Formats: sequence, structure tokens, C-alpha cells
Amino acid sequence: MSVLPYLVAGWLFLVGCYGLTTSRNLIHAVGSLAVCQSATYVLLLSIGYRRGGTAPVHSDIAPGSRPLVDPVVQALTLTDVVVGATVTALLLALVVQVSKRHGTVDPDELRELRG
Amino acid sequence: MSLRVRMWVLAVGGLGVALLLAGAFTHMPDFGGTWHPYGTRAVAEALRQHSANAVASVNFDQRAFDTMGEQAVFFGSVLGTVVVLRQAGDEHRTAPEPAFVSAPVRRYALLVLPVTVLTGLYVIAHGHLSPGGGFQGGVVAATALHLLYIAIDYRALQRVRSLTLFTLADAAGEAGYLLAGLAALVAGAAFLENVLPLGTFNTLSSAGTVPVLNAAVGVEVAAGVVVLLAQFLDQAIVIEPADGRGHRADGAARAAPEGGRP
Amino acid sequence: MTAAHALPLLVAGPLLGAALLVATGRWLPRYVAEVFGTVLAAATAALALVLLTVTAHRPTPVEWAGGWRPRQGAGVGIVLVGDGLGLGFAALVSVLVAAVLVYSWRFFDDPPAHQAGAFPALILVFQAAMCGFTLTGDLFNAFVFFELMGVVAYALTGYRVEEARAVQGALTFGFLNSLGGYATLLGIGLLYAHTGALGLAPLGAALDAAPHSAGMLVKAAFVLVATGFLVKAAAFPFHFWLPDAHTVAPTPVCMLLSGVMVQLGVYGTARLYFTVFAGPGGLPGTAVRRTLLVLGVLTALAGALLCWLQRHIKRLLAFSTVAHTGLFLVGLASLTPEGVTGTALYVLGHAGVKAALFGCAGVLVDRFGSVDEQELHGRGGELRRVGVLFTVGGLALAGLPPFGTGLGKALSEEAAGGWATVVFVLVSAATGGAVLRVAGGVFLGLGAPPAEADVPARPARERPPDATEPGGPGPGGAGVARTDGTDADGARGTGAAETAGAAGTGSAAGPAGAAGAGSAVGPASGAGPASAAGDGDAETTGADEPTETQGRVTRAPDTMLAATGALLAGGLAVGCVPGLWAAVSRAADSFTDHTGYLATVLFARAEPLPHSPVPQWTATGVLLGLLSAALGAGAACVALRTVPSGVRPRWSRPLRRLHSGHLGDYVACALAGVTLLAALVW
Amino acid sequence: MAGELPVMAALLLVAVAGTAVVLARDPVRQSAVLAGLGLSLAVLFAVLQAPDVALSELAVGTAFTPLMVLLSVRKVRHNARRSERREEHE
Amino acid sequence: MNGWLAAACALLLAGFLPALLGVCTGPLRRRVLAQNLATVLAALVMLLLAQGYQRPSYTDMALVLAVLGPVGTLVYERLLSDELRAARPRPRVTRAMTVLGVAPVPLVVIPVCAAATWGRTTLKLLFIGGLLVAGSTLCTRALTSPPGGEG
Repeated sequence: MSVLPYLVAGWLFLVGCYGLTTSRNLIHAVGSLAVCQSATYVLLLSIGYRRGGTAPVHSDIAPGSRPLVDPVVQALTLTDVVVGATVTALLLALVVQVSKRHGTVDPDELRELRG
Repeated sequence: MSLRVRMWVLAVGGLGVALLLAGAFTHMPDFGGTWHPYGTRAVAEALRQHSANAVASVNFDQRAFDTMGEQAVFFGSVLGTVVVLRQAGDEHRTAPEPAFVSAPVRRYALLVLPVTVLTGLYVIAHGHLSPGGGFQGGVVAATALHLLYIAIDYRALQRVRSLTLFTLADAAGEAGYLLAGLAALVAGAAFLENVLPLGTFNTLSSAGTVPVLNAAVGVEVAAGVVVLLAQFLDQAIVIEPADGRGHRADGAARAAPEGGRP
Repeated sequence: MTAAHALPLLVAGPLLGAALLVATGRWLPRYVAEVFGTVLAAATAALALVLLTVTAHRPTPVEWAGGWRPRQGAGVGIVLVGDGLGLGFAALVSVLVAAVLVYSWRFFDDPPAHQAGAFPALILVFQAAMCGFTLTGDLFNAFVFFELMGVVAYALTGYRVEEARAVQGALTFGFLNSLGGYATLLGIGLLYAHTGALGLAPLGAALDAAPHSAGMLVKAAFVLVATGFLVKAAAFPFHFWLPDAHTVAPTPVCMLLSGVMVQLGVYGTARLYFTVFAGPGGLPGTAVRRTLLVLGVLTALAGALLCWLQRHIKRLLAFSTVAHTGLFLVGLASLTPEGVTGTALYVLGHAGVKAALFGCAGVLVDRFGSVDEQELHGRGGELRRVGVLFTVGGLALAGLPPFGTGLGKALSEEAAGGWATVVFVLVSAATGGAVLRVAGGVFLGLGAPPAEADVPARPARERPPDATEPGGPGPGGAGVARTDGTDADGARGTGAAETAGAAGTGSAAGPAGAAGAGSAVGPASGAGPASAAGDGDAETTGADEPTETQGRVTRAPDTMLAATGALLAGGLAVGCVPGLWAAVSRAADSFTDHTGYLATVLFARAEPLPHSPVPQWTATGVLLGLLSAALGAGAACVALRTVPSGVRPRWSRPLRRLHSGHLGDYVACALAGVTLLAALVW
Repeated sequence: MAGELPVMAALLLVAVAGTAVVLARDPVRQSAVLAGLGLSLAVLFAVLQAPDVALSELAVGTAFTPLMVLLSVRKVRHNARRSERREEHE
Repeated sequence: MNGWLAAACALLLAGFLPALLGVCTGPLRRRVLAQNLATVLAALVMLLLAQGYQRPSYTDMALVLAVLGPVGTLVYERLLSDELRAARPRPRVTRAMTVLGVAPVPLVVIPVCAAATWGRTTLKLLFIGGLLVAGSTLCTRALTSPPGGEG
């Protein structure tokens, strides 16, 4: 049970890769990539968790009164969320252009760059 | 690769990665353990810097350089989206059509819009005290503006959304963050050093430069999200191909035999 | 302000410039934006070079951002380390960015509305990202800059949105690199869980403090983190995005991607190993050597083979980058200071040469709207200066002394030793030979003109005849004058079918026959660019390449040629300045010094290092360099004389089929690549 | 052990939602599931005591990402229809 | 683990999970309706967690969700109204969804209010509850209104 969070992270990464490989629609592929990325959120935050701990935010608790979880992984995950959202935006923008210029968003039909 | 070969490659690769991860996870420290050396140090430093929210202290003080990179990612991808979704030479703009949205939705949206903006500002302003911060609040505030599109129509949004202004604010937020860092350098300290007075713990004016950087991020994100969504909205609503030459790979590319597949 | 304090400026400066360009984009005239961008990039380059020279004989500058110095070796901040190779790479990046901005002077004709400075701004952000990546001493911070590099690079690759293949290549690039980035982040998570540290030095120290604990986790972490870097480096089988992206990206962007960004992946892998995993708590050297050697050889061979088989000139150059990445990995595989010195010099020389070659390809696009070797056959004669640059670049790519590539190759060969020498010679000869083959065909009109079926039909996209090109008649004059060239073609002995007729002649006839060619192929123009794929054996031709530059340019702009020449000269200088070799050798000594790095960063202690001898040209190295240049030239001649153009051996088909342009294939291969990497490290 | 029940429940939700995102092949339906994944992740972050991260996931995942995806879908469908019309025309 | 957390778990597994499954399967309209419901339930879970962990600051999550959730649902209504209105739903479904989306709100908010110390927190909780009820009702109504109707 103590590895369950990590296993969920690994599962999400693999499932996302499966979705990317079998995708027939580039927008769907962008969504699958977001699943891959959620694996990193789950892994990082699970690493920083502490049983019985609470958020390292002292606006409503006195410092030192309760054990705290790791704030560093939370900062890392925050950065990661921002990166994820912006990468999603940029990839979607490119998908829009692909559909405009190729008339399709099916990777099976995009076969111009080969050999 | 044919589909079958691809699935086999995927299966082999996926199995390998699964084994790799499983092997690593068996050696991980127990979930929920108490050993967090970096985290413990970070909390102590946050308290020393009079920052109630240790996450904000890590983000905007101890690892402020990371956040500078993160903001650059945001800035760069907004700029990239502006470039990628620009109006191409073979396209023109049409006037958006008015939409008919039911009256209750409209009333609700107009009522909730100011509430959402205020919520966003609240989340930004208290970023260094309670959960939240520039990014979260900025996105909330920017989303609020799009209630105008959702509940009225695109023209209403266009009327209040001066892209010049928002682009300027986006760049100003990014520049503000960097200038705050450089100001410390000019003052003789290290880049992005927390040189302002630390203030009283758990009040709005505490933690030195953290609220300043937080505000810069908030401005940049709020403006950047508006600019970003404006590109998508323009593409979906007002940008149309000018003539019949929408995409270059017409007919022929699709008619070509699928040489890659045996 | 000390040298250390100035390190963040290398990142913050370009970023601030980009913000200013975006803020003023609505009002700024375009040339002001371009001048501003160029000046800022050059100023950053100057700063990096000054820092490099100032700190050359002093302790490595170490700057803790925000002043968060560690206490007793444990800190909370992010560190920037300006060691020789890191700072040197930052300088290389900045110099190349400045050159590229000069090259792309008035390059694009449609900046986004109200964003006149969008292109220089993106390039500046790209520069900041690469400088940040080289300077940072923190693993997560490296990931952030890795992503920043990626995000900007996707947008730059897809800059020409009217071009169908450009956006597709950018998208593939984006997917693969993001996936690699997430693998890196998973690896960082594993390392953080195990050691509770994020900085490279603290990570190395923590691993060394408890050797032989959790070996599996450490290995997996190395594999995952390295995966992201190797995707960026385009190592086999993670390389598929590179040809697709480089084929379609605007030429100035190609110069940056091929010149430095890809090599930063190799740099990241090396940095990761030497700082974190080289100690007793890391990975055994044999495993890492094996991994780098196998991956490097595979990458080099696959890249060289595919490079030889291309007819799309930019794609050919892209595969030569893949091949050279393989060679860099092989050179690095010795894990000695000598190997790192050789690889670093090789990278330096390669950056100049490869950027110059792309620069020449950009001129071809500008002049003819095509980068297809067969279609351009014999038409480049008028561009004499470009032809000379391209030929010299090809020879340099093959490792001809005294180019920097030759010196780097010689030193890497020496460090790798044994049968790896054969790989070095063959691969550099193949890539150089492919470039020389193109040079011979396009600029000198040697060899058989292409048969009709190989010349893709193309609409009349030609530039107006060029009256001012100073190249004039010359060696190429024959090609230009050959408007009635059927008999000239016949005299070449191949008799490439008399039916080559109108189309073949027209395309060989240069601008003078342009109108004729256009009308001759008129009926076939509906077949479009995909017609060459009709035999079910797919290949990317370079015909019908949309011109990148502004329409009213009537001759290749001097800035383009000047920047290209300067870059090639830079590649030459690397092999001719002994002072540089000594500096690189010193930098490599400290780069490979695991414990020294930890001491410098964590405890600000600098211990004197025994310097390895300054590298020199050796007789063997010179001979091998001449040999591969001769081999390359010979192969090019043989190919031009005997092999009918467009013939690709059947046995190469499976490898070519792997490059299917299909996202799913690439992701599956990348996953299999992680498995391969793990198997090699174990 | 019992104290970890919320974490385990949230992990289960995230795993289910993540799998469902991949299996939803239609982009419009997928975007709804993606919003569901965002909610599940936010709940997970809340029980892992990371309200800051939960807030940003909510801010991004609730309205911003679905809006972007749906606008893209709209444009893509528009383009596909145009391309079909052109083929018929030819 | 205290009662609040137990209640949060129960709501998560008995309320949020079925709603999530509803999002994952079926026709588009059902998915969007279920997503709206899931938003409301997630906000309530957040409130219970805030009380269970004794962290009033966690209610900010519920506040943001209450504000943004309906926006997310209305995005679908705005951009896919044709698809969503393709068929008129049975009135029974409409009523059931409205009740499901509204009824749990007071059931959670009132006890949490009672347990919390009286003051600004209470006002905030009541405000969140009001937003949730209004948003949920409105979204259900907008999504189930007959085609072309004024709604």
C-alpha cells in the first residue's frame, strides 16, 4: 500500500503513452499528453506527503504546532502545472494550423514527412 | 510502421518502462514518511523570512529563479501562440455574429463576473499568506472576463478587451519580475535576493519581495491568458480563409498511396 | 559586481529584451526591433566572452540566486555555475544567436499584426533558455529551462504557418520533446525522493554519502532523466522528431537547432553523469561507457546512412546532425577529460560549419524556392560564392584539417580508440560526402541530371531573373547558358531518357528558362509534391519549398552571405587557435572532476587540478582527417558519375520506413528507446 | 492506515479518470473527461495537503483548458468541413 | 480520521465517483450534466476536508471551484449548444439532476457552518453555498432547456 501512489503515477504515464501511440486525432493526443503529465504531479506530491502532516501554510495555524508536508515538491508541481497548461495551449495552436493546412487531424493521414 | 508492428514496439517499450518504474518504486522511501530534509529547511527559511505560506516562499524567494523560468515559459508560449495562430496571408477577418443566450444565463454571468474577478484578485493578493498566488488568481481573473463571451457574445468581449493593453500588461509583468531581480543586483545583493523589509508575519505587507514578485506574476498571467485565449477565439470565430486555397496539400497528398504501410 | 554576480544577467538580459520587444511591438518599426534584438544578443555574447576570459585562470564563479548560500553543504537555493564548459556553451549560444539574427535580417515577410518584433523576441527567449540550461547547477531548474527551450523552439519551427509541413513538423517536435521532458521530471522525482536534494552538487554528495543503497532507483533515475536529454540530443531511437522539424523549420531556426540546441542535450547528459552519477554512489563507469558507446554508434550509423540517402538538402543536413550527435556520444563515451575536450572542440567546430551549411541552404531556398537536390541540379552555378561556401562546408563536415571539426574528430578518435576510429572516419566521410555530392550536382552541374520522374512538377514559383547577382557567368555560366541543353545532357553519357525533354531541360536551365519550365509542366502541376511517393517508397523531396524571405529581394542579401561566411570562418578558427584548445582542455578537466565540482559548489573550495596536456594536432589525426575528407569527396564523385540519381538501395527501406512521420510510431519507438537505455545501463 | 483512506480514494479516482481520458476517443467527450481528471487531481492534491497546487489545477482545468480545447475542436471541424466541400467540388 | 473526513470519503466514493463515471461514459449531454454535478460535489468535498483537517484556508479551493465550475459548464453550453440540444430530455431527468445538484449543498454547508467558529468564515461558507446552488441550478436548466426555447 505504501507504493500505491507511485504505481498510480506509473500507470498514468504508461496509459498516456498508450493514448499517444494509438491516437487517431491530434486533439485527443494532446489530452493524452496531459495524462502523461499528470503522472508527474502525482509522483512529486506523493513524495512530499507526510502522514498526519498539513499544508505548510501558516495563515491559519501557528508555526510549529503541527507537522508539515514538504513545500518544495508543491512549488515544483506548481511550476509543472504552469508548464503543462502552456504546452497544451501551444500544441493545440499547432493542431489548429495542421487541420487548416492538411484538412485533417488524423496522424494516419499526415504522411508528408517521410524517409 | 504498420499498426501491428507499432503495437508490438509499444508493448515491448511499455513493458520495459513498467519494469523500470516498478523496480525504482520498490526502493522508494515509504509513502508518507517523515524524512524531508529539503522541505524542513525550506519551512524554517520561510519562517525566518516572515512568509506565512512556505510554498510561496519557495516559489518566490528561495527558488525564485525557477519561477523566473516558469514565467518565461508562460511568456514564451503566449508569444508562440500569437505567432502560430496569427492571421495568415490567405485569410481575412469576418465580423462575429451576435449570439442568443438565454436571459437567466446572461443575468447569472453578469452577476458572477465581478465576483470572479474579485476572487481572482483576492487569490493573488493573499498569495504569500494563504493558498493561492499570482498564477492561480491570474487565471481566475482572466477566465472571468470570458464570461462576456460565454453569456453575451464575442463582440461584447472584444469591446472591453484591448489586446494592445493586455499585451503590454503581459510584457510588463514579465519585465517587472526581471526588474525586481535586477534591482537587487543594483542594490549590491544577489540577483532576485529578498532585499525589502520583511514586515510583520502573516500580514499583507510581509515577506519582503515575495508579494511584489507575486503581483508581477499575477499581472502577467492574467493578461497572458486573455491574449492566449484571444488567439483561439479569433481563430474559431472571426478568421476565415479568404478564397478557396485553404490548405496547400489539396487532394494529391491524400490521394497518394500510403507508402509507409505495407 | 563580481563575475559570479553577473551570471544571471546572461539569462535575465535576453528575457528582458524579449519583454521590451513584445511591449513595444505595436509601435516599433520592424528594423528597430531587429537591430535591438541583434545588439542585445551580441551584448550578451560579449558579456559571456568577457566572463569566460576573466575567470579563465581563477576559481569557477558560483552564484547562488537570491543569495541563498548553503550552510554546511545544505542549502535551499538555486546555483548558477560558470565553469569553463558551461560558460563556454553560453558564449557559443549567444554568438550563434547574434549571427543568426544578422542572417535573418528582414527574413520573414509577415510578422504577426502588431508584433513586429515577435521573431527576434522568440529568438531572445530561446537564447535565455539555452544560457540558463548551460549555467544552472540545479536539476529541476534545468528541467524548467529545458521546457522553455522546447516551447520556444516549437513555435519557431512552426513559424511559417502557411506551410503544411512546417506545422506538422513542429507538432511532432512538440509531442516528443514534451514527453521526454516529463520522463526527465519523473526521474528528478525519484532522485528527490531518494536524496532529498535537487541541486546537482547536493545530489552527487547525497548519493556518494550512501553508496550501494537503492541501486535500482538510482539507475532508473539516471535512465529517465537522461531520456529527456537524449530526446533533445536526438539520439537513436529518440531522434525521429529532428529530421521532421529541421526539414521544415525556417532556415535561421535550423541553424540554432542543429548548431547548439541538439548538442545541449549531449551536454546535459554529460553534466548529469559527471556531477551526480560519477561518484561511488552513482553508476559504474563501464555501464555508462557501454550505454553511450552503443547509442552513439547506432545514432551515428543510422544518421549517416539516412543522410546519404536524402535529396531534400535541409533534411540531409538534419540527418548529418543526427550522425554527428552519435559521434559526440561516442567521443564522450570514454568519460575522460581527453574525450570531453575532443567532443567540446568537435561541437564548437560543428556548430559553425553546420550553421553555415544551413545558411547556404537558406540562400538556395531564397533564390530558387527549392532545396531539392535533383531539381536544383546544375542551377546553382550562378551562386558562385555560395557554392564555394557549401563545398568548403562539406569538406569541413568530413573532418578536413585544419577545421575545428577535424581537430575535434581527431581528438575524439584518439580518446575513443580502437574500432571506433572506423566509425568516425566512415560517418564523417558519409555526411561530408553527401554534402559534397549536393555541391557537385547543384553548384557545378556534375553528374547525371535527374530523370523526368524524379523532378517533381512544380508551379511557376520562380524568382524573376536575377540581373544583379555578381556571380555572373563563371564556372556556372555553362549551366546558365545551357538553355538548349538536351545535347549537353546527352554528352554526359547517361542519356537520362530523351524524354526528360522539356521538364528536365527547363529545370537545368536556371532562371532564364524559368517561364518555359513553368509552362512545360503546367498540366502535371496538379500532381503536387507527393507524386514522388507514387511508387510506395516514400521520401521527402525538397521541391515546392515556400520561399521564406520577402518577395522583393532581388539577390541573396549580403547579410546572409556575410553571416554564413563568418560562421564557417569560426569553424575554421576553432581548429587553428591553440589558446582555445588549452582553455577547452582546462575546462574539460574541471568538467570531469566529480569531487571538485561538489567542493566548489557546496563549500566554495577550489582544489588545484593536475592539468592534462594541451591537445595538439597529431600526424595520425591529420591523416585520418584527410582520409575521411578524401573518402567523402571520392564517394561524392562516384555517386555523381555512376549512381543514377534518385536510386536508393532496397535494403535501406526498413530504416527509411521507420521515419514515417507518424506520431504513434515515434512515441512507441521512444518508449522502446527507454527500455533499450535501461537494458544498457543495467 | 485509516488516515490514508481519503488519499487512497482520491488516487483511485485519478487512475480511473486518467484511463478514461485516454479511452475517450472523441475530443469533445475527452475534454469533458479531462475536466473530470482535473477535478479528481484537485481533490487528490487537497488530501495530499497541497492546496496551492489544487488551486492552480482548478484554475487551469475547470474552464481554461476546456475552453481552449473546444475552440480548437470548433476550428478543426470547420476546417474539415471546408476540406470535404472542396473535395466534393473537385 | 474524524467524522468530517469520513463524510468526505463517503461523498467522494458514493457521490463524486458515480458522477465521474457518468462523465466518462454515455452521450455528450449526460457527460456535461454529470460534469456539472461532479463540480458541485468536489466543492463540497473540499469544504468537508477543510473542516476535517481544521484548515479554514482550504475553503479557498471550494470558493474558486464554486466560481469557476459553472463557467466551465457554460463553455459547453455556449460552444456545443446544437449538439446538446439535439434531443429534449425527459422532465424526470431534468428534475432529478436539479435535485441532485442542489440538495447536497445545504446538507454539507449547514453542518460545516455550525461547526466552524462564527465570523467571517461562516459568511464565506454561506456565500460559497449560495454560489454553488445558483450555479448548479442555472447550469442544469441551461443544459436541459428545450431546443430553441428561451430557457
